[in-house]
Amino acid sequence: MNKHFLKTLLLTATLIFTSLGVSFAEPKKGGTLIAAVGNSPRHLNPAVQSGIVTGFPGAQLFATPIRYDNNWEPQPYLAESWEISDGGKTVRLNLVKDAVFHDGVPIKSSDVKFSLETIKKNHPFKTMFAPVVSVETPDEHTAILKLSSPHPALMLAMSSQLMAIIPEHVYGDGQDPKTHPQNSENVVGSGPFKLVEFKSGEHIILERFDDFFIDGRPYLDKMVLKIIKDPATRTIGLENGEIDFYAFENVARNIVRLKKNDNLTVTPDGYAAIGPIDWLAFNTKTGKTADVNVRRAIAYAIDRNFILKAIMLGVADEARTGIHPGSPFYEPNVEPYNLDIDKANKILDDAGYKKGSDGMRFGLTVDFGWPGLKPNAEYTKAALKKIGIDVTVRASADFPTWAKTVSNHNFDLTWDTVFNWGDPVIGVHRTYQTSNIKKGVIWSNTQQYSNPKVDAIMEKAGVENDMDKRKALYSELQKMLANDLPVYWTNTLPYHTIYSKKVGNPPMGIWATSSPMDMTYIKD
Amino acid sequence: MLENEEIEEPTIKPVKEIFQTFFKSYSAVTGLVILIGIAVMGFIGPLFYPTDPFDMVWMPFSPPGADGFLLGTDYLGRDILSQIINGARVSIAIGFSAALVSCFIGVGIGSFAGFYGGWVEETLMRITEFFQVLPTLLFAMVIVALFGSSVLSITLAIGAVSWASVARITRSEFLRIKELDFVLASRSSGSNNMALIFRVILPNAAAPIIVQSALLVGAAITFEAGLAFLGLSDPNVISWGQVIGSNRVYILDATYTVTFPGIAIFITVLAISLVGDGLNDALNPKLRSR
Amino acid sequence: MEDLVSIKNLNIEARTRAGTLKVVNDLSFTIKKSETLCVVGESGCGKSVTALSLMSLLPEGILKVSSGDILFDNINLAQLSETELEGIRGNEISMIFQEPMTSLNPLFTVGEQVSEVIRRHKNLNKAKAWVNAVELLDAVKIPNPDKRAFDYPFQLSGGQRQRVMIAIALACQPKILIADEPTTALDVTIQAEILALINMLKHETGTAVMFITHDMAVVAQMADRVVVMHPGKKVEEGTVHEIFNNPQHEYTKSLLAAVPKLGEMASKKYPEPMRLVGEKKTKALKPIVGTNEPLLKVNNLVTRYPVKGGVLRRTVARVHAVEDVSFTIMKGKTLSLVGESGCGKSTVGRSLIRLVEPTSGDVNLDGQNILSLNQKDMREARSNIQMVFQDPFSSLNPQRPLFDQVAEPLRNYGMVKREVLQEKIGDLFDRVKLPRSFMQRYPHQLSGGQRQRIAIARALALNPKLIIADEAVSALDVSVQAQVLNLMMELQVDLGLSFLFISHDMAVVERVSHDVGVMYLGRLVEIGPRQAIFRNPQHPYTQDLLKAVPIADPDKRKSERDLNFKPLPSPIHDLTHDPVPSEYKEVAKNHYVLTTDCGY
Amino acid sequence: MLFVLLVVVVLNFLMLHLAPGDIADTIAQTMGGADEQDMAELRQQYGLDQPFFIQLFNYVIRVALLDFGHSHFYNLPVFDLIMERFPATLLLVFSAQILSLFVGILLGVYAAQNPNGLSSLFVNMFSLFGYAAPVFWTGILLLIAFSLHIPIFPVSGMRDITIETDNFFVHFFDVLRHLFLPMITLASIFFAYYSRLCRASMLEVLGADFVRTAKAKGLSKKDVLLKHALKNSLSPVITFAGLSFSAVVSGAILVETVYSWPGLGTLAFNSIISRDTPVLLGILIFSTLMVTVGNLLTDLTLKALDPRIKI
Repeated sequence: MNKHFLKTLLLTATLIFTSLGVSFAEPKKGGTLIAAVGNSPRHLNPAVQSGIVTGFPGAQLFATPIRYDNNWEPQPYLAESWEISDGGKTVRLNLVKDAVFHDGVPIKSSDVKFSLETIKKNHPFKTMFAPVVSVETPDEHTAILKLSSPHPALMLAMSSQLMAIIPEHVYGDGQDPKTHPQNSENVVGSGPFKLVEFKSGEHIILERFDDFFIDGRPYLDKMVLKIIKDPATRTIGLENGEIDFYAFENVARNIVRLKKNDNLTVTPDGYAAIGPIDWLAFNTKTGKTADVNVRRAIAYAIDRNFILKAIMLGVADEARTGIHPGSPFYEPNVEPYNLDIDKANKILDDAGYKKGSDGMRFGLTVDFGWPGLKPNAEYTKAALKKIGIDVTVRASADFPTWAKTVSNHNFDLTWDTVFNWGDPVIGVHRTYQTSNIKKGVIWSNTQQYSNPKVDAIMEKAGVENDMDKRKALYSELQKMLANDLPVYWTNTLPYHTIYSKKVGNPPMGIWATSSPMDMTYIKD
Repeated sequence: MLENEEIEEPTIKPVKEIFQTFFKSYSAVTGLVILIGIAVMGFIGPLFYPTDPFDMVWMPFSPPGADGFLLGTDYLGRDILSQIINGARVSIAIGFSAALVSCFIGVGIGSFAGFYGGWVEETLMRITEFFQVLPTLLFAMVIVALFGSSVLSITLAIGAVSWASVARITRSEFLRIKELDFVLASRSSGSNNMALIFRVILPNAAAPIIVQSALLVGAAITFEAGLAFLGLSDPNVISWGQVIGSNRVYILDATYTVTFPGIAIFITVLAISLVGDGLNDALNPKLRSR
Repeated sequence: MEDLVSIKNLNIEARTRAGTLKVVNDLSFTIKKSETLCVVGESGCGKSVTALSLMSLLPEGILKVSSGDILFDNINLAQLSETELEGIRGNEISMIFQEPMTSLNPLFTVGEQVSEVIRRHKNLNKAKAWVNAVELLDAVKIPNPDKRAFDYPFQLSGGQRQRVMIAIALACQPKILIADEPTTALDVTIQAEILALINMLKHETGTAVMFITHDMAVVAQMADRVVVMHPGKKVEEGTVHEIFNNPQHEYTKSLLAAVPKLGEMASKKYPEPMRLVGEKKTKALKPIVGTNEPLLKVNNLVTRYPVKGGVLRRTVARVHAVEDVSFTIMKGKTLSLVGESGCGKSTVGRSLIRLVEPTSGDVNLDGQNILSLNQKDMREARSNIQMVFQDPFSSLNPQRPLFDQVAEPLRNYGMVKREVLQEKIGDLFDRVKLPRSFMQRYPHQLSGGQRQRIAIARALALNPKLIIADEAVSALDVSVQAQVLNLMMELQVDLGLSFLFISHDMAVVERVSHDVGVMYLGRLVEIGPRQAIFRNPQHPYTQDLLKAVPIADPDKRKSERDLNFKPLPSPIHDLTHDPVPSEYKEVAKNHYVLTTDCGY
Repeated sequence: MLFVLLVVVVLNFLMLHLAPGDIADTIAQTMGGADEQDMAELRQQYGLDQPFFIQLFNYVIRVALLDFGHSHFYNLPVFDLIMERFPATLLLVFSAQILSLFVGILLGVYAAQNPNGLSSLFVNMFSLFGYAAPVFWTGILLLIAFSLHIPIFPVSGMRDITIETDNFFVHFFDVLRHLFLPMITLASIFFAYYSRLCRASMLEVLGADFVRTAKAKGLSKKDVLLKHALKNSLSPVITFAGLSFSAVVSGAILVETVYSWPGLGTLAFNSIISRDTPVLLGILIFSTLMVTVGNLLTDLTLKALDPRIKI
């Protein structure tokens, strides 16, 4: 028997012993987390790229001024404290003193100013920092944001993923930050992990940044993000232990299946700020759907319950309005448009849309924004047949084609999933404001819905700092929208996080994996 | 003294004998029966099994056999049996028309290249060569992705990328046959080029072209399924590939939703290739003794 | 002498779709040590099958010895195991085949293929076997054998390949060599060499030879004894002189009557049909006189093919297929072009009706210059010249009934109204002596001779003035060949036709021609009246060619020392090659001999 | 070869031009939209305001300089992106091709020995299965069988990136383990073609004169079959293998998608979803190049096999 074999034997024994033992309650340093990602990110710089795919690695690579806990409470992160004054028009951030970028250069307030300006200029969410007029940097560790008006969404906008602090000495070199080479390689970040390797479509490897500004963190030595597009492959991987962690699972069937697995935890927690809602949007300007009666009839003909129970298998929540049910502003007491075929038929008859000899009244098209909504589109075809509307499903092979069609208003109906992004100002207003009817821009008010009263309420709610008053305004907004029905909201997208029992402290804030995983650890 | 030579094996046999040879082969007849069965199922089946493949008729994911649904239901509670019955029509129609398109292009290009030779052949065969090295699925993907996924565009895309083999075979047959004496005889007895191409040479080159085209039908069906699997299918018609493609995410629990249409494709392509083999044996006298 | 091989009551059956068929029926004969036995018969008579059965190499599942014994050296071959048979094959019994082009494995060097059999049976190591192989190649007179041993078969000529086959066959000093039509696919000069080689090696080694052939002339050259077969049966057996001088069986007699013998026309000025056994003696065999009025004048005909090469597919060289050829064909007469394969004789025929486009020259048919015609006029002119091709199996369209095929030219030229078409075709069938009931048949229902008759009928349909017969009888068995030749001559008299008769067979040419032109490497080396050419050949090539032709008479055997042929040079030349014009000397009236260089 | 590439490049450009919507549209939509002025700027930036032939000329020149454009989705030069994925596809395609050739020839020779027997029937049925089953379906079934129910093979990818060793063999066997299922799946389509072709070709060669010569020499059955017959019957099989390279690449796209094999196939699939046309067209050019090289290799193999062939 040689030495090597003995060593291996010993090691194995230790492993078995420890794995049988009680897991430590205290987070433990070391270990590698194997996570799956459903799609390949375009690049890793969340300052100029929205979306959860960039968000996951982005939040590990880049720190943000603040972070949120799971009770919607802002917590210090890169800013150890902050003060809001001047009726919400001045926000002062006090930065952590010894923070450094991954290349060792200290993080200064000028980097915060640079980051905010870059985001304001390049990030697609224009409303996030729209009221920020200027950033003052009285010293290296203080940044003062000056606003033109109070902006209740600002705190959220400064948290995970939305306001990555990027180094001015790297991205300020004059190149377009959207196509900067260091968005994908040699990323110089400010977060708990640094980039080892990014192979698009294959994997992202991150490792602990030893000089991270929070002592003792992160716990993990390494994170491996495997890019696996096929849901079935991902599921098999989770089941046979090849993958420890996967977030943003939205295939209901997989969620139900994985819930039965004793080695895995499946939870819908942690997505409060993402706020994804599935809806059927109408073209309110042209075609038959310009008539509110048609929209209402369609809403009555579509069975939200069927979508929840049959398509979503009970893992999604009902969403009656454009504000996510997990949001404090959600107003459930609106007309729900529960299934009522007779009523739908009557509305159409009354509105003068007579059935033809073949039992059909007229034809409409339905698009869908991403493949996961194909069942909804197919369901719409079947459901609307019952009230005499002949629906053609239009399949766009790709997102840009769909986006082009919808953003140029060349559609009747379209299924889509739209995110609230925490505060209604960021994610909700944009789809109903008259001022945001922007041809060519997706997730603007592509319904071309225009109601001056609605515009007025939103304007007020956007600057209202009193929580109760704000809630009342949003309640009224939701009722008015339900009446005009530019969109028929059906359900939340059932984002779930699935992780192995050996993962401790998975990210359970409001941003899911778009938040730093410096506290996550691997149990023995 | 009368001539007493033995009559040798015919090189091309008349129709009657072709049928005889074909129907003597069990596998070919089995293939043909299956194929006719599938076609009948696709075109007449809906009369006897009128469930609309797009209608949600029951609980989603009812397993096969449960609640009277022989093959179960899919993710929207649509009847998979009905989808397979109706999908047969589309799959077979796409298969046949795509094969027809490739046959048309292939025979046209191959016969002119083989007959005229010289720069005509040079040019046409370069084009053929090009389509031979072009990864067909990728090219069809690009066409469908850029121009949209309708039945027409899919059929044309498949047809447009798979004709190279027909062209090659047609050309080589033409090259072989045009050297035969009866072609020279026909030419010296005054036949013009078009008559030579279409009335003299083409009928004699038909056998391998027919066999190849038959196989193309099977290839086109799998091709369509492959495109549908990648999400490039027309959602307003039901084809087998589309059923597989849209149920793909559910394979772990509802494997049957993918298994059944897969089996349908498998059986059809198998039947076509059996028929193709039978045709090959019947039409090609060289292989007969084997 | 002792019997080496003894075949007793051999029956061989073939399994076909129609059932079992007797291919060889109760056959018995013996082969003695060191003798040459020729087995002669027409295609399908079972002679090759018998040879294969002697090797125990009948194709499995298709042919089977159903009864009878084959004794070799007093061993019954049927009782040996496959391994024992493998020890005999190539060692004690060896065989050479008809097609030297395909009988060698194209992917191994000839040295490997020769040394393989030595190693197999003689247990020599690789190097020794190779040395032995090179010696064998030398013995079969392959030049530079040590170098050629590294060549692949495709780098050798047909004759050389057959020599390699002989080297393989004789490598282990077999007791018997079976030669199955070993020279049928070869040119006559090469045939002469191979026959001489087999004879020489036979005398040196004392091996017995079983020689299978359809060619009575070759039999006369080779055989000690002869077995004549006719569908599956032996009809006659005897020494070579018995068979030729005193045939007993009707079939043997008819076969000998049908074979044109070189020299038998020497005394006749005009060609005349053959007298065939079974035909009425009363039938007059009139000589065919013809006229002296020119029908076709060909002057300085040149045909070259481009050879393309390189990346851009440019013409890099030319095949000089026909080089400065001139001749005249008289009305009602036959001009024959003879020469070996690749000499350009077929290209001349095809150039005349522009199936291949000549490079330059004049072709004048009855006052009309054919080469200057446009496509439409050419189509009209073609109706005056028709062709009959060599291969009866490919000269008819397999997919159309015979009626349509004969009617095709008439329809193409719209010459005959539909109502009378039926009658006209019927007449043509009568002319070529085929029953009218054949009109709706397909080609595969016909024998080779019948097909050639159809091809002739089709050629006649347009009432042409000239028929180009391109090896029109070469693929036919002798008895059928004789009938078709007679038919052609009959038609010539009846219709006043002229023929351009293209053939490699000197004996046939002697029988049918008024005039003869000899071609070599694209040039006409000698042309003149038939009698002059055969009796008094002037050009060295014509002389050598005539020497090589075997004569179907065992008393006129050729001796080996007469033979000295040069290999045929390549007709491919680069673009700058400018051949000298052909110049001729008139040695006698209308008898011209090439004086300039032709490469021979 | 140059000609083929030039044609594919021009064809690419034509398709780009004929298709509804241009790159500027796509970029704008991917980034979340742009107004008229931004669009004009984008078009100018990408040279889309130039006349047709100048655009074509520029495109050809750029491709010739190995500049396939920029992926707006991955934000990387297309060339880099493709080079990153290329080896994986190359590995899959060539290993599957070699495997299917090997197995196909083996089966074909086996079947040819007894063309009407049971073994021949078995080979025929076995290969027909591979031919008739859609490759992605086979893939899914194998995946379910051997990664889920009997988990002996990994689910996805090409490497286990958690292996921390520099030992070459560990990595080699790791890749081999990942490669196994995709390779088998892809090769399964071609078992059919190759074995049938090899069987037919063997039967034809076994009837050839030179095989009769070999038998007449007294060679053993084995020598006749494996030395004389096999070598001659390989040509049509290898020729066909060359012709089917493009089909192998097509199959690889599907197989890669099923097994998340990090090659050009998954990249192509993703590019379709994100309408990353430059990448898609780049892949088209590259895979055409790969097939062309495959054909060239086939020609060289044929030449090595057969002294009569000249290139």
